[in-house]
This record gives sequence, C-alpha cells and structure tokens, in this order.
Amino acid sequence: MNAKLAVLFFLLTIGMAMPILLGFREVADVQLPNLHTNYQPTQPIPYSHRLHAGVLNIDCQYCHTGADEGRHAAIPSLDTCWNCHKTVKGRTASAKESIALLEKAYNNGMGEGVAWKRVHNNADFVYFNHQTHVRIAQFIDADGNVTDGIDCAQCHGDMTKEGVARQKEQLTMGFCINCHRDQNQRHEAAKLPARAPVNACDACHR
Amino acid sequence: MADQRPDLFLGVFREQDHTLEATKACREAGFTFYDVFAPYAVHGLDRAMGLPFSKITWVTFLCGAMGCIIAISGMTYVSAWDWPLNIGGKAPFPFPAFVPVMFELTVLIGGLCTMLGLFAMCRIFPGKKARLFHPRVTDDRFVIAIEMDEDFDESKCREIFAQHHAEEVKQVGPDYEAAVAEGGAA
Amino acid sequence: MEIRTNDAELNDMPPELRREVELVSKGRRDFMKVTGMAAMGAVIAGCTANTREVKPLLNKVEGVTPGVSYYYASTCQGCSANCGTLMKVRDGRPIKLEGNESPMGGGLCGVGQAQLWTLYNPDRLHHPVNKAGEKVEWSALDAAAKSAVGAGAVLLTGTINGACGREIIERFKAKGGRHVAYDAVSCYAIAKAHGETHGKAVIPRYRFNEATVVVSFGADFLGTWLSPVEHARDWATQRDLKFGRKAMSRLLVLEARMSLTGANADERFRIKDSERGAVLLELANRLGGDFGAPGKHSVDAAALDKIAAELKAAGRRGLVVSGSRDTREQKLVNFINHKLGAYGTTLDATTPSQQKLGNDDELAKLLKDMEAGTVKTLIVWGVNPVYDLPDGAKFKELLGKVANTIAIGPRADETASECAWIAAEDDPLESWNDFEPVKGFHSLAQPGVRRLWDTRNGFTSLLKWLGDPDGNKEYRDVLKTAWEAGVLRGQAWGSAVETGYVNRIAGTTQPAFRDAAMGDVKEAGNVADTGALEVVVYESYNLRDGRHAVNGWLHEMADPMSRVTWTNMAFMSPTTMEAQGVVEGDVVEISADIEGRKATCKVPVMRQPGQAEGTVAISTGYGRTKAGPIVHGRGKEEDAVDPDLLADGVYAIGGNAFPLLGGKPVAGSLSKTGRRIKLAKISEHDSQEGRPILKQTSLEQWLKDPTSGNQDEIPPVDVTLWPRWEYKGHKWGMTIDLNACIGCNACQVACSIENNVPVVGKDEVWYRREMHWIRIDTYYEDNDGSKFDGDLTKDANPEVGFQPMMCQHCENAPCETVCPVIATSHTDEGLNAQAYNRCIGTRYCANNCPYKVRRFNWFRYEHHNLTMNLVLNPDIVVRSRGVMEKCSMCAQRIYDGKRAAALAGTDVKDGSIQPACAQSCPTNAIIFGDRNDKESKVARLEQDPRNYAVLAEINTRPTVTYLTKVRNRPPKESELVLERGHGHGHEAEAH
Amino acid sequence: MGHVYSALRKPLVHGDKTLHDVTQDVCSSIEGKPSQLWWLGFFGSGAVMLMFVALVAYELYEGIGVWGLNKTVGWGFDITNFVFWVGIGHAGTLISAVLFLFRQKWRTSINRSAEAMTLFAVVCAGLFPLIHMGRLWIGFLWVAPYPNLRGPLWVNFRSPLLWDVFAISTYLTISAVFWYIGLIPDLATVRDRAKHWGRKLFYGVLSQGWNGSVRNWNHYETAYMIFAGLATPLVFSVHTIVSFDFATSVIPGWHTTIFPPYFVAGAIFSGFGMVLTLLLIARKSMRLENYITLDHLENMGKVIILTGSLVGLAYGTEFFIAWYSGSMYEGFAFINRATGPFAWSYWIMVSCNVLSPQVLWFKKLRRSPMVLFIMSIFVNIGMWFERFVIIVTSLHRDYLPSSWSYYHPTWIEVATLIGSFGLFFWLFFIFVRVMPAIAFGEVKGVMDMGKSHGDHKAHGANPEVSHG
Repeated sequence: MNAKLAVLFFLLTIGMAMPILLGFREVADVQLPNLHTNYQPTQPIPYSHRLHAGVLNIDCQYCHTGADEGRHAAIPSLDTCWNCHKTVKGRTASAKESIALLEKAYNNGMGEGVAWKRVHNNADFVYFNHQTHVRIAQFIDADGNVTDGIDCAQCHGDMTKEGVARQKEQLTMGFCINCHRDQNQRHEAAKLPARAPVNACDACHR
Repeated sequence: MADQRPDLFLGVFREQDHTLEATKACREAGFTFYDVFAPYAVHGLDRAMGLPFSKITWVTFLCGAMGCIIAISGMTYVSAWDWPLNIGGKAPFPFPAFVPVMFELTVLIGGLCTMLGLFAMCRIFPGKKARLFHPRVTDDRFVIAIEMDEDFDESKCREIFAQHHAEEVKQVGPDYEAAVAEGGAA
Repeated sequence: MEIRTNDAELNDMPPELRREVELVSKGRRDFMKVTGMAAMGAVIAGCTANTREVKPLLNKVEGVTPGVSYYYASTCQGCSANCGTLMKVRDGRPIKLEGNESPMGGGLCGVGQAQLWTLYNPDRLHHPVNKAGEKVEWSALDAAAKSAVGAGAVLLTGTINGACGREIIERFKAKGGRHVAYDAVSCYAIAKAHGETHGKAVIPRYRFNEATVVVSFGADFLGTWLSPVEHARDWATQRDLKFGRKAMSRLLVLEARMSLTGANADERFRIKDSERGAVLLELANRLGGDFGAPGKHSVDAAALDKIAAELKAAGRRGLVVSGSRDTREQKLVNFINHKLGAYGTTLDATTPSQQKLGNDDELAKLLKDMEAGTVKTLIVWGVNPVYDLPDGAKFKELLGKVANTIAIGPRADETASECAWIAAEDDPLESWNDFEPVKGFHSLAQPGVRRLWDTRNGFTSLLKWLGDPDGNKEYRDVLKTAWEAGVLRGQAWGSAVETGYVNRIAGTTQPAFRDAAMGDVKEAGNVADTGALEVVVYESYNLRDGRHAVNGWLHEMADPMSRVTWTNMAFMSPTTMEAQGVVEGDVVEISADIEGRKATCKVPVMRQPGQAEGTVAISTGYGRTKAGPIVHGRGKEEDAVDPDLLADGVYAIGGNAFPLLGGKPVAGSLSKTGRRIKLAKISEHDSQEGRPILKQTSLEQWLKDPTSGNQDEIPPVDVTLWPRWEYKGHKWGMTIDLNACIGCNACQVACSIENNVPVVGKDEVWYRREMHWIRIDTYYEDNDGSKFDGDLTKDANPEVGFQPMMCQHCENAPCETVCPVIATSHTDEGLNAQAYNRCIGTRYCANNCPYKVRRFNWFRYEHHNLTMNLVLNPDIVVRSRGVMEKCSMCAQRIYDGKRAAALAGTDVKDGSIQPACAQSCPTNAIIFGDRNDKESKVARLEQDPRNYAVLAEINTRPTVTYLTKVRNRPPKESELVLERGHGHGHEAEAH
Repeated sequence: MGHVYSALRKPLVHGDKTLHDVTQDVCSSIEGKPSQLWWLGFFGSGAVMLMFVALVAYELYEGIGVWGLNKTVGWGFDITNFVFWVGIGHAGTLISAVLFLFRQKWRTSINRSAEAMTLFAVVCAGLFPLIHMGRLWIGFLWVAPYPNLRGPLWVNFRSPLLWDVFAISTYLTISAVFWYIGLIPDLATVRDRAKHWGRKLFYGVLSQGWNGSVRNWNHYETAYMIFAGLATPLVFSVHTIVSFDFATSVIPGWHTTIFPPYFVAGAIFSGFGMVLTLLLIARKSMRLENYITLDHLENMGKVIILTGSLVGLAYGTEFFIAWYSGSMYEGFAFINRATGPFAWSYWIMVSCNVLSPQVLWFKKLRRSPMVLFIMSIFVNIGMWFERFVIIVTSLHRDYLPSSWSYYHPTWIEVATLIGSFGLFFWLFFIFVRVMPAIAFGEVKGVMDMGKSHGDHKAHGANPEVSHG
C-alpha cells in the first residue's frame, strides 16, 4: 500500500515536470508566426493555386516576379491578374464571382486594391532573399540530381495541389539550417562548391 | 500478512547509554530486532543492532558517474557534433571548458539520486503516516522493539530491559499497526 | 506604434515597415499613397495577431522590383560645397546617401549623409502657413505674393549658383526685383581681396592635391571651409604612404583654436586672430614683400624663417590659405601665393569656386535700406538672418518695417516665423535643383521620393509669383529646358541625370596680380591687442551655420576635438581657464562690445588643449530656439527641457555664437552664471597613457626604418591550445590608414544611418551610452611624440591623433567565448557575427571586449515615429531593448556584393564591396577587402611594415588592422628640400 | 562504541538541560504565538522585500538603462550583489558540511540557521544574474540546453556564465536537499508535538513519516555524510566558477589566476561575517546563549581572522603579480584601483577586510559579542566593496583610454541592493517561525560532550566547568 503510494508520488512528480520541460520549447517559440503549418486564412478573393499553377500550368514566377529579382517574391500587382482576366471571365458561377471581385478591386487601375492575408510569415529578425535561393543556389536532391535554383515547392509545398494558399512547412531556423547542411554535404559529395552559409549567423540575422 | 507477523515486545528507555547497552544485551541474547527507535542518531546503535553499513553509497557513486557521463557526452554532442561553431577561435571540443559543468552535473545528479535513494531505502515519502512506538520517541525516549518469534524469551528480555533502567515494558499484538500510537501529541 | 524588432515576443506588432515592401512599389514618386496604405495595414494587423496583410499595387511599376535598392545621382545641399551624392532608394524612399565619384571628389561628410533626417523629420512644414502658423491655401499665398513681387521687391537668399537657378534669379531681377545673397559663414573677404588684387572678385578653386606645403592661417579646410570633402580628399592624396609612395606633403597651421585642420597639422603655431595679420605681413615680407614692420605677435622669427624657406622651396607647389574675414589679410595671402607662383597649380582663379557667392556689402546696404523703410517687399529664402546675422535681433526689428514679408523654407524658423507668409518648401531630397559649385562643373539634384507633404519647390514658387508661365510647369521641365539651352551642349539629358553632373571645367590664363592693391595691408599687420580674452567664432562641424539644428544624427555626432555632443562650448586652453577661474562644465556668459553692439552668448566651458592662450572659441549653429523639439537635447520628444536651464536662457544644446561674430578680432569678457552642467562626452580621456594603441612615427624616422613606430616592446607570442580555424573561402578584413584619417566623423554618421543605430539624446550620452558602432578616438600627445601625461596645463601645444575604432572582428574573439547562448560567433568568412534576436543581454561580451565596441540597448529607443522610421534600412533589424549590438562589417553589403558577383558569374572583385564607413570616407582611409585574395588591397597591406593590430599582445588576432600614423614633423634646416621631384603632382592625380 | 569524551573539553551546550528541555526550548519559538519583535521584523523586512519586487519590475519594464551602467561598465551593482550573496551563501554549507567532515561538533547549534542562510543568500544571488539580463523573459529559458526549433543551436559550454548557471543551480539544489535532509528528524519531532491538524498535516507531509527507526538512521547518517562530502567540493567549486567569470576574461584586473582561491577565501570570510551578524542577533533576541556560546563565537572569530588574512594576502599578491608581470595594462589596473577615481572603494575594502579583523588577535575582544558584531558588519561592507572593486574598477579603465568612464550608480541600484537584504531577512524570519532554527536532533547527540559521565539520571551541571 505504502509502496504503491510512493510509486504514484514519483510518477506524479515526473508527470508534472514533463509538461514544464516540454513547455520550454513551446513557451519560447509559440508566438512566432512562422510555425503555423496548415495556416490557410480566408482570402478576400478565393484565388486557387491549383487552378492557375496546376491545371493551367502557369509558372510561379509569372506572377511572383520578385522571386527571381530580389529579396521578396512579392504578391503580384493587380494588373498582372487583369492582363488575362480582361478577357477570361470564368465559366463557373464561383469563378465569375471571384473575377467580379477582382474587377471591382482593380477598376481599371483606380480601385481599392486587394488586402491579401500573408500566409508565409518569417520572423522579422530573419533576413531571407528569394533571389539567392531561386536564381543563384544549386539544389541537389536525395538522389543526387543537380538543379539550378531551388524549386518553390521545397519550402512552400506543392501549390499546384492547393486551393487557397496554405503554409506547408514550419519555417523555423531548424528547417533552414538543416537544409543548408544537407545541401552542403551533398555538394561536397558531388564535388561542387558548397555555398550555403551554415556557420554564418549574419547571413540571416543582421 | 499481518496475522503472520509476530507480536512485538517493547522496552522504553530515557537514556541513550541504557538503550545502547540494552540493545547489545538483546543481541547477545539472540533476539530478533524489529527495530530500535531513537530521537537522534546515537552512535553505535546501528552496529549494536548488527546492521550492516548502508548501501546508499553505491547509489551516489553510480548516479554521480552517470551525471558525469551525461555531462561530457551531452556537451560533446552539442559543441562538437551537432553544430561545431567557431566560437572565439576555440576548438569544437574544448575539454577544459567542459570540466566545470561535468563536475556540477556529477554532484547534482549524484546528490538528487542520493536523496531519492535515501527516501526509498527508508521507505519514507510525503504523506506517509509515522508509526510511533512511543509518543515521545522523536523527543526524548528510546524504544527497543523485539520480535516475539521462536528465539524470543520474554523473561530474559524483561530482565535485560529492567537491568537497563527501562521506563516501560510492554507487548503489542500482531496487529500492531493499530496498536501503536500514530503521529501526534504526547 | 512600434517598428518591428528582433524581439520574438513582439511578433504580433504591426508589420508596416519591415514588410512594407510588398505594399510599396509604385516607384519613388507615389509615396503618399504608399505610406497611407502602410499605416492602414498596420491598424488592421495590430488587431489580430499573426495576421498580416499585403496589399499589392494596382499596376506594376516597370523596372522597379520591391525590395531592391536603386541608386540615383544627386547633389548634396547640406552645406555650400554641393558635393555629388548617390541616393540609395528603396521602395520609393531614400534610405542612404553616399558620395558620388566625380572630378569634385567622392565620399560624403557626416553632415551630408545626415540630410535624410531632415527629409523625414515630420517637424517641418506640411503646408504653407501664415505668420500665426495657421494653414493657408497656396492660392491665397500666391495671390498675396504675386501682388507684392515686382519692382522694389528684394529677394534675400543664400548662395544660388546653378545655371537654371541663376537664370530664374535674373528673371526676378528683370521684373525690377533685387537679389541679395549672403552666407552666414562668409568667405566674402577672399572674393573681395581677389577683386582688388586680381581684378576678379572670385574665390579661387583650391587644389590641395597639387600642394606639397600647405600653410593655413585659421582656414579649417579639412573641417568646414569651402569644400571640406573635396579638400580632404585632395590633401590626403599627398599624405598617402601606401603601396610604395615615399613622400608626403607638409601642413603647417597657425590658428587660435584647435581646428580639425590644426589637429592634422605637422606643425602648429598658436596665434590669436589679432596676431594673424602681423604674422602674415611678416611672412609676406620674407617672401618678397615690403609692407613695413608688423605689430607684435608670438611666432618667433626663426620659425617664420623656416616657414618662409619651406614655402619658397615648394614654390608653385606651396599654398597659403586663410579663414580671415579681413580683406587686407586675404590680400596678403594672395600676395604670398602669387609670389610662390601658386596661381595655376595649387589654386585657380579662372575656374573659381562658386560655393560661397554671398556679398556682405550688399547685405549691409539692404539692412540700411530696410532701416530707411525703402524696402516694401522682402522674400527670405534659404537663410535665417534673425538667427545667423551678428545683429539678428536688429534684423527682426527691421522686418517689422517691411510691408510684405514672405519666407520660402521648409520650417518656421526664427526668420520665417516673423514673416507674413511661409511658402512651405520641399526638402532638397524631394525636389529638382541644379548647382555649379565650381565654374564649369554643373551638378544636378533630383528627388529621391515623392513629396511627403503639401510643399513646393522654391523656384516654382518664385516663378509663380513672377507670373512666369514656367511656374505652372514641373520644375524638372524648367530645369531640363535651361540645361538643354546652356549646359548640356548636345549631351543627352538622361545621361546627365544618370551621372548627376556635367563637367565643363576649363581653365584659362590666371589674371595678373596688381601690386597696387597692396597699399593698405600694413594696417592689417598692426591690429590692437584684444586683451585677456579674444573671442573666436567658428562654424561647427555638425550643425554648421545652424540649419542642421533639427538633425538628431548631427547633434549626436561628437565634436571631433572634445568628443562632446549636443551642445557648443566655450573652448579655452587649460591655462586660460585657470586664469578665468572656470572649470569644465561651468556655464559662462561671454560678452563683447562689437562696434557699439552688445553681444552675449551663454555656453558651458570646455577645455581645449592646444588653443591659443587668452582666446575663447565658440561654434555657431547652436542656440536655435525654433528648430523643433530637438533643441531640448533629447532623443525623445516628450521630455521637456530642464526648466532651470531654460530660465537661465541656456538651452540644453548651447547658445548662439553668431552675435559674437565681428569683422575684426573681438575682445570679450567672461562672467560666470554660477551654473554647471554635465557635458555629454563620448570619450572622457584625452591621452593614450603611453600605450601603443595609436602608433605613430615621423616621416624622417619612417624613411630610415619603415617599421619605425611599429616595433612592439614585447612582441605578441602566438600561443594556442588548439589549432587555428581555417578560413577557406573569403576572409574579410579591413585596414585603416591612420595617415589618411582626419577625424571628420563621416564614417560614424554613415554607419549609424546604414545600420539603424538609434539617437539616444543628451542625457544618455552623458551616461556614456551612445550607440555608435564606430567611433573616432581622439588622442592628444605631447608635441615631441612622447607620452602625453594627461596634464593639459603643461602641454600647451599637443599633437592630436584620430583613430576610428569599431568591432575588430577578432579571430580569437573574447566576446564570443563568454556568451552563454551563442548570440555571437565567428562566421566562416572571418567575421564576428552578432545574432540580436538570440541575445539575452548579459553584457558579458561588452565587458570582455578589450576595444569596448559593443553597444547595449539600455532602453527601447525611439522608433515610434512612422515618418522618421522611413529612413530605416529594411535589410537591418531594429534592435530591441536588452540586446547587444555592434559593427557587423555591413554584413548586408557583403552578402549583396557576393550575390551580385554570383549573378554576374564572377568572383567578388576587390573594392566591389564597401562597408558604409569605407564608402563614405572622404580620404579613403578605410580599406575593406578579402584577406584570402592575395591581390586585394588589404592583403597587400598586410605586408606593409606599418600594418599593426591594436592590442596584438593579448592575442585576439583582430581582422581590422591599422597603418601607423606618419607625421611629417618639422624638418631640420638642412633637410628642407624633401623628395619633391617633377611628376609628383601627376602621380597624385593618378591616385 | 564509546562516546567517552575527555572531561577536559568544554561543554557544547550550557545550562542544565535535559533532552526534553532542548526540544522544548527550540520548539517553543515556533509553537507559541510570534513575538511583537518577530512581527516587526517580518513586516519590516517584507516591506523592503516589496520595494525590491517593485524596483525589479520597474527595471524590467523600462530597461536596464534605469541603472547607471554604461558602454564601458556593463556590470555594476547587479553582479557585485550576485557575487556578494553567493559569497554569503558559502558559510552555511561550509559550516554544515566541512565542519561535519572534520567532526567539529560545535557546529551543531549553528548549522541549521547557517544552511538556511545559505539557501536564502543563494536565492538572492540567483536573482541578480536573472534581473541583470536585458531580456529576462527569454534569457532564463535560453541558457537551458533543451531541444528546440532552432535546429542544432544549443548553448555555449565555453562560457563561464553558463558554468555559473550550472554551478548556482546545482548549489541551490544540493544546499536545499542537504538542509531538508537535516530537517526531517526535527520536523518529525515538531509533528509529534503538534496539536492543530494543520500543523500536523504540514509537518507530517514534510517529515515524510519519520519515526526514529535506527534502520533509517543507519541510511540517514551515511547519506548525510555523503551530502557533506558532495557539498564540500561543491562549495569550493561554486565560488571558483564564479571567479572564472572574471579570471577567464581578458580584462586587466580580472584576468588573474589567483582568483579561485582568493574568491573562496573571500567567500568564507564574508559568509562567516554574515553568519556572525545573524547569530549574534539571534542569540540576543532569541536567548540562545546556552546553545550559541562564547566558544562558538570565538571559533568563528578565529576563522574570520584566518580568512581575512588570506584575503589580505591575495590583495598584496595581486599587486605583486601585476608589477612582476611587466604588463602595462595589468600594472595600471591595480595602481588605478588604489589611486584612481574609485580609490575610495578600494580603501573602504582594505580597511574593512584587512585592518578591522586584526582586533581579533586579542582573546578578550574575540570573546566580546559587541566587538564581534561591529566587526562582522565591517566585514560585510568590506566584502561587498571587494566585489565592487574587482568588477567596476577593472572595467571602468581597461585597455583603450578613449573608453574610460566613470560609473554613476542610480538610486534604483542602491535601493535594489537594500531590497535584496529585505528579501533575505524576510525569508529568514519566515524560516525561524516555521522551521526549527537549531538542529536539535544533532544538538542532543552532542549534549554529553564535556559533561561528567556517570550520573545518568540527570545531566547536572558540572561545578568544575566555568560558564564563561
């Protein structure tokens, strides 16, 4: 009886300590916006990546032009949309509705614009440059295939399968640094210059 | 279980020297000690009862060694294996820098485990009800509790107790859990 | 409203500024819409944590990618020098100003770079106002002005030298108007003297790169005089001993106060201003003049003989300059330069400087007319006479006699607020303009941002009031038309805008010297003694003539000599202080009787070793009363000024010295106010205590032994427990040539702007908590180069050395070892990186830094002002409270440079990456590069015997190294002729 | 097994006490109603403690800038207080553990309160590194090596500050365990005397059903000795590691190999000073003259003069080595200590730590509680200033003269120091009301010492023994 009580007590103590130990990582990081996997806010216009990027096979950088040119991939300006939707008015009722929303927002360049909700939010103290990753970096996959530029899907998931944009990965430091290390190892294995900064805090934090 | 346990024969003493001598005498007489109770650590009483040295030293040694190993392996993993950063131009495995933490973790884990080991060996834990064979056994009374088994000789025992100025001699039944006073006022 | 920080806990804060890039991309002219949208986004985002809104543009702006910086050439209007600038424009807003390499120089001083503060400071006029400060409509103002402008109207301005600008002034004159220009800190005496001696009233262009011996009589040409950045760069080319150069020029300075130029002098004589004429006269006598006996002065004859001999030996490569406001003294200077044959080499009167076109005589006439009541309309533009005229109080009175007063300006300053109307003017960074700082060199200014508020170009206002049709055009178009007509000569307008300047400098024969003009110079050599206390008023290094009193960066840029911020001071030599019975910090009233006018100025006393005895030097620019809340000396607006100080008439940021400015040397008197204030110093100690920190030698020694001055008593022993880390790719390094550093602080301001370093205010600086990542250490040394014992009363004429000090990026960094959380570690490219967001603020690293270059965020410094926050660099985080920060060697620029090289498919070229400090340095003292690239400058300089690391003996192995300072100390009689062969000047030019 | 002590030894407990008297004497202070003096002390120190809390809250809200630190002097009162309190915390464990191992039986009457003092001093000490961090709210998490989302980023085991984290937390834990283990039998006594159910429950839970079994005493005594054995190197290691904060740095005046023994001697010195202060107050106010005898005080006086002289020797050695090293920075740092802007603090330190203990060479003064009390206050002040001198005067003028500066502490820092004393005494007042302040279980074990053997009926007073 007493022995049982003793065991119970010790289990209780450990049981109480565990959430505290586990809580450490949560408390420290829970507020970071970059952890929201499956974050899929309702957008003012229910734009479908599956339709545009998947079915219609439009290249990511047709709209997200900045990814190739600078730090920000950027949400396209509305004239990019209007370029096609001037003529493409949609077949289904929901598509027509969405395009009408776009038309209203754009209004021949005089509209109110669209306030999209950001899906991928890196913490502010992290510097990330799309151009470096999309245009300069070399990517080697697990099978050793080398590609110039990293496919958007590596971080953003396969948007051709998503409707409204959704966050796939937890964009944590661990996510970044582990990829950098893997890539450097694969580059070294392939006798290519390993250029992903690993031991360089100032690459992202400055 | 309780019905199989023998009755206990108790002698209550006021002086540590009397208790010590009585204990020795009881042991010479070949009685089985249930236990001896004292308000403070009386030197030699444990040996007089024939108790061996405590094994708790092993707990300390093993757990302390474990603490040291945890420290050195953990620090090596963190500093030299998981991410060998260049910090102040020092090597990824700067052993001298690890010594303080190795020592501290040895002491910490060794110490904490000793505490837990002590509680386990003494079978005490918070909430356990104290079983007192005399209300003032934690104040100024000493109690010798002899198991009334086949080696027990009551008259001899009474004689020993009386010889050593026992204040009180009594027998408690096999269900002594209920017979003894629980922790409380004198 | 907060700006985003590196603080994880604050991540639900509005994202408007760090993330505004997606909102912004309408190009640099659609700014207002963008700020409006950003603010809206902030409000929305503030309500729901972790939901951030992105509002893209309606139409993409061609050629502009969000988040990418573009550079635009322009012209600095921070002072009269009109240096070329490059504006770094990011998402429609300028975030950094840099020097534009041109025949006029390169690099940009601290004042020029700090102009961004003036642009974004919301404390300027947002719309036209009337005298009561009420908002008025442009139409009402225009109507009133139009009726007033015409015959008899007077336009009072500063220097206007642009081709288009002057043409518009001509149009104003053509309508019967009269134009009066003056400079608050005038060089009119030089022009006037040249008018008499050469028949051309011009200020010549000085070419210090041609001079091997420069003698300056109080002309602070490295600090503030005429075109300091250009002069500093030119002068430094003659001081360069890198890469095999073996000769350097001599600089001799005769002055009363210790100026930046004096601090860099090889030989310095302390003379009062009242002695200057006499010394000049005697020197002129020795160089072929015969102007009679000079008055008493303190320079002994042998020294003057030497100076004369040196100048003679230098011949046409000699140069004498003077900051005197006395025409006769300037004539003596002209005489000497003429005798040396310097016209045509070291100074050029045919392509004169047009940086100071003010005419003091006309100003005096205007004042007389105003007094007489004949001026009916006065337009004041770009000047602040109530503050900066010696008798500003009288001008204020006279303004009352003028029927129509209109001010054109960005602020309701002391003068504008007395005018009936203020036509709110654009900030220079919002408007088009043109300049011709040197005859034939045309420089364009273009806007970097759409107008923030409802303001207007000053020329447009003027044209509108003249009824000129050009008034309805964009000023850019007016400018373009004018340039196409006069300047471009067929060159495309676009290319001119791209380069920022058009160079049409063409010299002709120098005008002949007229000996007849020298008739009255004898009087200049016989000035009456000014007694116990002569007042020297000089232009301050940061606020200049007072127009930058609104600028926090400049307030916190320390005076290079005293390291004091946020105030001007009454500088006196320790002996004079003793004689006057004052100590440092005493607030004193300096008063003088100048031509019947009583003038006073209340300032705290500061000791200045090396100043002439019996003088007190006070800088201009301070004591502004209508320059916004910043005059309270605080970084924060809400803190009021200490009421006790106000009651005493002492503003926390000093007193106005302009009233003490006289045409002749001013005899002053000192009275104590009984108050003592705390001086906010960046550095308290003057001496390096004999420590080998700023290593130096003399040219003579160095020629004998190139390692002289750089021999350690105990050479550092390279002891290590572990093998060194190898740096395989790049290994960034920096070398600072102490010979080139003149202590101007341009690097410090550049760094603060590039890296979002906060301004902390006077009290915090007093606590020694300024945040500068780079500082200039000023050390005073005994004149013989021995240890300066700190007893300033004994060392009357010390030598001065400047040493830029920033994070040394030590290989064995003491700071890294002690950080418990790896907030700072070494990168693979040899830099000491600080991850602010990881820092928990134990400050152990700062304690353990032998160079004391780490800065802690003691509070959450001010970033609450949305408009001011537009200046922040989006590539750099704003550090949170409780976080350590320090120089990152501009990591953002290094990565940008590497990215650019990768895009081009090349290796990083030496010199293609420039940290902000190196970029801004007018003298190229800071050299950055890859130590692993054996061809790079830094790697080559590692072999230079002058190369050393500060505190090498503690084995921190810094990657920042210094080159020993070489002083060209007075030569012995026999060695007067140094290596001054022919082709010397060409060699300098090649640099 | 004998406890045949020499009759020549002086008794450790005075007065004519039986075992029950001891229990009665000690327990009465926690069983009756508290005295007015206690209430005064409790609320007085509580108010100061609240001031401490308020000031810390203000500092955390505004930023470290409310203190007078600057770019040159990054540590001032905060770390001075930390080292000071850690030093104080050393005497308790030392008295408990080291004297236990050396079989110094006189420790029994003071070890309990000394251990409690250790604990509270370490609590006060541990707070200062926490509140001196710029971002406390994440700092206390990030110094712990736990798996996190930052991938392979852990903590820096090269940093002495991290060693500190481990040392201080280990020390606090082991001290608390040691203290608690010692308390268990005494708590059982209190439990068995308790009448109120709440007290029964409280002491019952804490005493874990201890019933005086000799089988348990057997384990207990071994474990206690192990703890003493663990705590003794620990106590030396803690201040050694604290000294590493300075000794492993590059700052002249800090970078000194003498620091570990010097700090340990200083810690013992200051700890005994504080123990003496507290004991003398407790002895007088709680009438414990029979338990804390003049002999105890004299012994402590001897320890103080020993450690004080060690500290004095260290001061001299530092100067010698600074000169002998030939390093201009090192030499300057020490000359600056004695003659620079902070010379006043140096001379306060020297006079309090080296000069004032010299009076204890005289036996008469050593046995005078008043002299000892005044002296102990001097030692406390002097040892605080020792840390101040080491930290501030070394920092304020280090390598580059351009960065030299003065440190102007603000009233907030001074009040925070005073507030930490409030916290310390507040905890101590709670302790003396709640826990048996004297380890009577151990006192009972040494009561026979120096008493005549043979009379078993009553421990009568021995007329041959003077009561001092």
